[in-house]
Amino acid sequence: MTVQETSTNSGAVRRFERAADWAIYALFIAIVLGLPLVVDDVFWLNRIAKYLVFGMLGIAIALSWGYAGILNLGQGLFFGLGAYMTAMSLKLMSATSLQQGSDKPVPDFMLWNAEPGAVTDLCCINKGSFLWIPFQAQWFGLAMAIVVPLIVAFILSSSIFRLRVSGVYVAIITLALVLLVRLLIIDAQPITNGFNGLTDLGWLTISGFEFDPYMVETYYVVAGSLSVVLLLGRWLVSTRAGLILQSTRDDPTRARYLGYDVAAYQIFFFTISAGIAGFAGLLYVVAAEFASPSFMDIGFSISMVVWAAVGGRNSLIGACIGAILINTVEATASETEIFKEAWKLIIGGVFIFVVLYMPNGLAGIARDLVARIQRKRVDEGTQTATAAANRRQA
Amino acid sequence: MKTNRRNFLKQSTAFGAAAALGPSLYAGAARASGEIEVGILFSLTGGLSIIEKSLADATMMAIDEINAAGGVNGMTIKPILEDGASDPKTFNEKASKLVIRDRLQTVFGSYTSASRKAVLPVFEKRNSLYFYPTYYEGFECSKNVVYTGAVPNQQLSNFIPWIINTLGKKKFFIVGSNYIYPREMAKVSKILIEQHGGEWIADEYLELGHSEWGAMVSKIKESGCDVVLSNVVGDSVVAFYREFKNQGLTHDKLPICATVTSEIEIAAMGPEFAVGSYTSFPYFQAIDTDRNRAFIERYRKYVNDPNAVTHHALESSYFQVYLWKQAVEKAGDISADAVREGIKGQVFEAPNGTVTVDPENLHTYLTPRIAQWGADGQGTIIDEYKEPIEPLPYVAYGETPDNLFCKGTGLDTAKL
Amino acid sequence: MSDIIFIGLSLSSILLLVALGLSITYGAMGVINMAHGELVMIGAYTAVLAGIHLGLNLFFALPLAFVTSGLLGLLIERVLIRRLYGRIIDTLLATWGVAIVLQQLVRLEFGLSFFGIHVEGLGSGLQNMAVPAFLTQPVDIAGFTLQPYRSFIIVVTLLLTGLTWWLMYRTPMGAQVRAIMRNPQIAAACGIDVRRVSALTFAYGSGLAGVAGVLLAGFKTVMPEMGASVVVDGFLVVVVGGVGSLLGTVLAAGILGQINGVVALLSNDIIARAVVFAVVIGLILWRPRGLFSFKSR
Amino acid sequence: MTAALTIDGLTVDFGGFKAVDGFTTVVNEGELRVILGPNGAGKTTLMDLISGKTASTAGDVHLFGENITNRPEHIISRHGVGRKFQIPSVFRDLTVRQNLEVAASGDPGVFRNLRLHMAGEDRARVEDVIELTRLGPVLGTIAGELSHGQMQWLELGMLITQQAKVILLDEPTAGMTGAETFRTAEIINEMKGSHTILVVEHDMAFVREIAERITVMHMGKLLAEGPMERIETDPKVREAYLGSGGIH
Repeated sequence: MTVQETSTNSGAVRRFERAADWAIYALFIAIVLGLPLVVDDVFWLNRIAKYLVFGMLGIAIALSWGYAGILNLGQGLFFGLGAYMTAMSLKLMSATSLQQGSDKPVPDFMLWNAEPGAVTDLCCINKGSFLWIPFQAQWFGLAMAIVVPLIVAFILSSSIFRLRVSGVYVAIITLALVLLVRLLIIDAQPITNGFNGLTDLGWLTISGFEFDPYMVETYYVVAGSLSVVLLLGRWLVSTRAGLILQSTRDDPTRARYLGYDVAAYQIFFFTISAGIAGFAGLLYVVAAEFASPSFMDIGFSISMVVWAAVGGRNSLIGACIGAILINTVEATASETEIFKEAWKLIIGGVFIFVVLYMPNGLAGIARDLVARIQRKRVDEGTQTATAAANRRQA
Repeated sequence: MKTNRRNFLKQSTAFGAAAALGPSLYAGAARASGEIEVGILFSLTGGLSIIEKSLADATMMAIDEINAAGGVNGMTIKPILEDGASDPKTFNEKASKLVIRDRLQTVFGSYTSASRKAVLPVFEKRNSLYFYPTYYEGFECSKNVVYTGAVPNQQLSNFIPWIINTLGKKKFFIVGSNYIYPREMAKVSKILIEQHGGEWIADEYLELGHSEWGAMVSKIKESGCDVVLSNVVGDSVVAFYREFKNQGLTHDKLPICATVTSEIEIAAMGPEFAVGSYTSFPYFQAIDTDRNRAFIERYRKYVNDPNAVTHHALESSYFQVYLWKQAVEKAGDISADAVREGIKGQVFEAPNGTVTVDPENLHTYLTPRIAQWGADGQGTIIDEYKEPIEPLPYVAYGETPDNLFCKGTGLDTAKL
Repeated sequence: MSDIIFIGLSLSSILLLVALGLSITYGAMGVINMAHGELVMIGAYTAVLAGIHLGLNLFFALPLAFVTSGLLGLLIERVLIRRLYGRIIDTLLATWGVAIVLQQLVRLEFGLSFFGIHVEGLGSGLQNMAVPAFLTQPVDIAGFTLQPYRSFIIVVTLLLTGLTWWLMYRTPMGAQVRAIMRNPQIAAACGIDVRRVSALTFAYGSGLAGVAGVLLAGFKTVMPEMGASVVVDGFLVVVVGGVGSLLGTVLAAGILGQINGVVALLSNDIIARAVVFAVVIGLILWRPRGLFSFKSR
Repeated sequence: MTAALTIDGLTVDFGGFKAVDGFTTVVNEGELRVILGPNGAGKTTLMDLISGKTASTAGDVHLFGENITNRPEHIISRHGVGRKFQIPSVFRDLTVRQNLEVAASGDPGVFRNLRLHMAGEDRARVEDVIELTRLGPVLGTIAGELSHGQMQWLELGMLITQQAKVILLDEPTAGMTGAETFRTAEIINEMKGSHTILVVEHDMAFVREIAERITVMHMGKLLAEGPMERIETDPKVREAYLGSGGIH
């Protein structure tokens, strides 16, 4: 085979892979958006909406872990921040907060924690309550759900990556940080309602339309958001910046010697990933109607990583599907009578199996499959081409 | 027919196969005639399953007993058990499954306030009833929850005066886990302590689930207090009592008076660490009545463990099913609205004595008791109210029997 | 003053107790064993079961738990870890799965509960281990109250640290382990049976977890989840100390324990925990390779 | 002739041990300079100092008159210094083409790179480099799967794509077969003139193939400098090399 032929073949392989890739994305988005046409059970729509949110977390993990090589064991921090920011706004819209009149909302737990005789107004019912004042505007809470994770992630990642901390050390720092913030949120009970979290929330309201979580419209909000995030993430990793990011993952020193400020790329993508997690937190609160410090449990953050590993850490859509799949399996197993007490064994077993036998997760299997089909096609194609060339020569 | 729970699991394998086929199929199949479906929602896995599993067992036992005795209005109760997995997220999801998909009107469940708060929106916005069996901090007035555990005034209103007057202890060191229940208990305690001429010299908290008590016990030792009021929850309790003894403190000089330490924690720490300390609860395993002894025996047989202990939340999990049954029978309907109306003022002879559901706030009249722990891991009841007392979920804010904040019509916020 | 130091010291010793095993499996072998806490838990249950069914006290439970957790560690290494050397994050994920499975197995009494068999001491309830009475009676020495159980933990921890140091730095086996730490390929080329040595090292680290479990059982509840909370603290200690440095681990445990103790006494336990986390983050940012480290690979 | 690289009194002190000690030299634009020296003479350290991997304790490095002493690596690189390591350093999980695309780093900022395609001139340059390095047949291959020689050529190709003005090559033929070495010399000779090149090398056959001027380092200091024939006869050089077996 001559040089020219191999070169065309590799081009063909890439073209085919790209086509297969886009086909999978299109199919996934079509299924997600089309689901309400098939499923008319509002409970299942709501449940799947929650899992789609977890799918978004999978995307965030794949972006930082798969593409940037940064394992963030504290992704729950950004999810939690997003959730709390959203919940603060929605809390101020709930009936119990508005009982003193619509211009003077105060969360019920603040009344409850208040010192006797305190002014029952957000400004000064307790020391930190003024922080809630801007959250009376719903758009503010929604914006902060993304902005605050972005800012926190930017500050955090700037210090980590400028100091060239890498690998497991990043994982440990993020882990310690999520523990720290969780502790502080539980302790700051007068303004966060502590361990119980923020519950009894109003519904997301956009131009007068209230998004009841058990409504197909709410499902569409989540599914649409996921589709947008997925495509945005796909675009990001396809850009030159995405390619350069992957190069910094492989060999940061080489990337530096090519003139790239490696830390800047790491900070950028780490921050984006945190923003996505924050957005996921926002949507989760819309679908589940509460925010809780348990969002910042270590177990939850590690679970996210496992979802991404099951789906394929190097693939945004793989990690996304992995998250949705694992949660569906968990729910189904735990609701099946014979597995009622044994479902955790199954989940644990799946994790072990995936790490041992599917190091690239579902996406890896899909890729192998596509490659195999492709090789067959190319082989056939080459044969015809060679045959044609032979004929011409003859 | 009397089935124990293990058998129940085996029998339901057949249902399990059907359930695996598809969710909707299962719901349809189970909704056969002559059955009432109710939900049970406790953690069967995760950290809280230690206690919540026993609550699920007690609920199941009551259901089995009722079914064996002919059911409710001739219909069999069919429980649908879900696992909250010790995680508020899962509780929320399972609650919406039970209420929205299975369309259940009644669910028995939750141990922690955090899990109750996470499921509450589902019950309130879909108008179903949640039966909550655990002592809790109060400050809740939901028409969708029936509360059968104690609220602060039912644990403290006899306890604090008794400590000050009978024990003669006046300087309180208040210690608790860092969340709402202990903080609220502390708030009510402080009011009562001051009313009765005592003083509190510290109010300290430790992370929930934390088990390192060295520094705290050392502080207690240095503080000059003469009694410790403990609102510590869960497995931290064990570490606390052990450290207390290891640092040379004894309950005869400096007693721990607890609001949460139950038979479970005592058994877990080893009774020698708690000998001489006190707890206030409406129910103790040691309650010396035939009804309670029979209850304990049935429970032990049911869970196939001759040493199983019973405790307050467990007993409430048990009797609240009966309260529900009576309410259904009275209302003649299983809808949440009918049961809510039916359960108001409902009376039942529970293992701890007579319990009555308050018609206004849907909390339960209970009899406060104080027990001193002995070397056998059982309490000796040394003080008890003559009659059940009225539940006042807003007692910390000045609620009195004559001036209720939470009424059938809802919460009167002007009074807060 | 001596009280404060003693509290710090006992906090440090407990941190070190858990971290010691990790400094072997993580520090020396590059395995993030999330199931380390569950090996601690298994050690604690060994003590509980030995007490109930064999009538053995704490002192006999220590070696028994070492063997039990060690054997379990050996099994985990043979079946799982062996295939994952060099894939550090994968070890974290796979052992996370192991942790979930072990917790649930204990809760389900290793499946026996499905057959209606109840083993006393297992199951989802809270368990406890009896501590011999003379270890719970404090002794007054010149105005200072000595707590025998805490002191006992400190002494055992020191002995185990000493033993580990001796094994690692004074025996041929230890030299082989250190050779593998630095370069497994060259170690293999030098005729070291890398597989065997790795398996034994992992088993030893796991055995230490078992011993830690017995000692922890003396003052906290024994339950299926008890390990989950200790393992994170253990990792923080090992990382702050410097991966692969026994001295660093000891020092980090000492520093973090004392900080925790002092802050807890001066303000409260919650602030103390927060400060410890903040210090950990600061230390890693300041010295990303840990307080003590050598360059490897 | 303009001076491309001016090194003036460059020193690094590792806690008392001076790996490079007052080293001074000037490399002109378009020159190919070979640095020789026995093991431990400080050659690789010198490259680390120039490229910013190690911070110097005294002295200056100027690149086309601009002071680049102790700047961060990526800044020095943006000024036009390219470096090839002894152990080939390419992005092992990316394909050969992707490696070259990443190397086209004229516009290194994050936000400027949030686009799907490279600039046309960059694309043209990548094609030129593919031609030069003869990597065409393996463009779609993952770099980690290349042969040792191909990997070295890819790294060289990346330096050309990068448009480095001054290229530091650390033993470019280490571990290569004879044929591969020959091909490498060809590539380097083609780069000559358009690039300023600094080579550390042991293989004397290879040095003869490419060298114009030679600088000899010994114990961190400059020992001798000049064309090949003069260096080979320099008594100081012979003496320094006696300890390590002479030039071979």
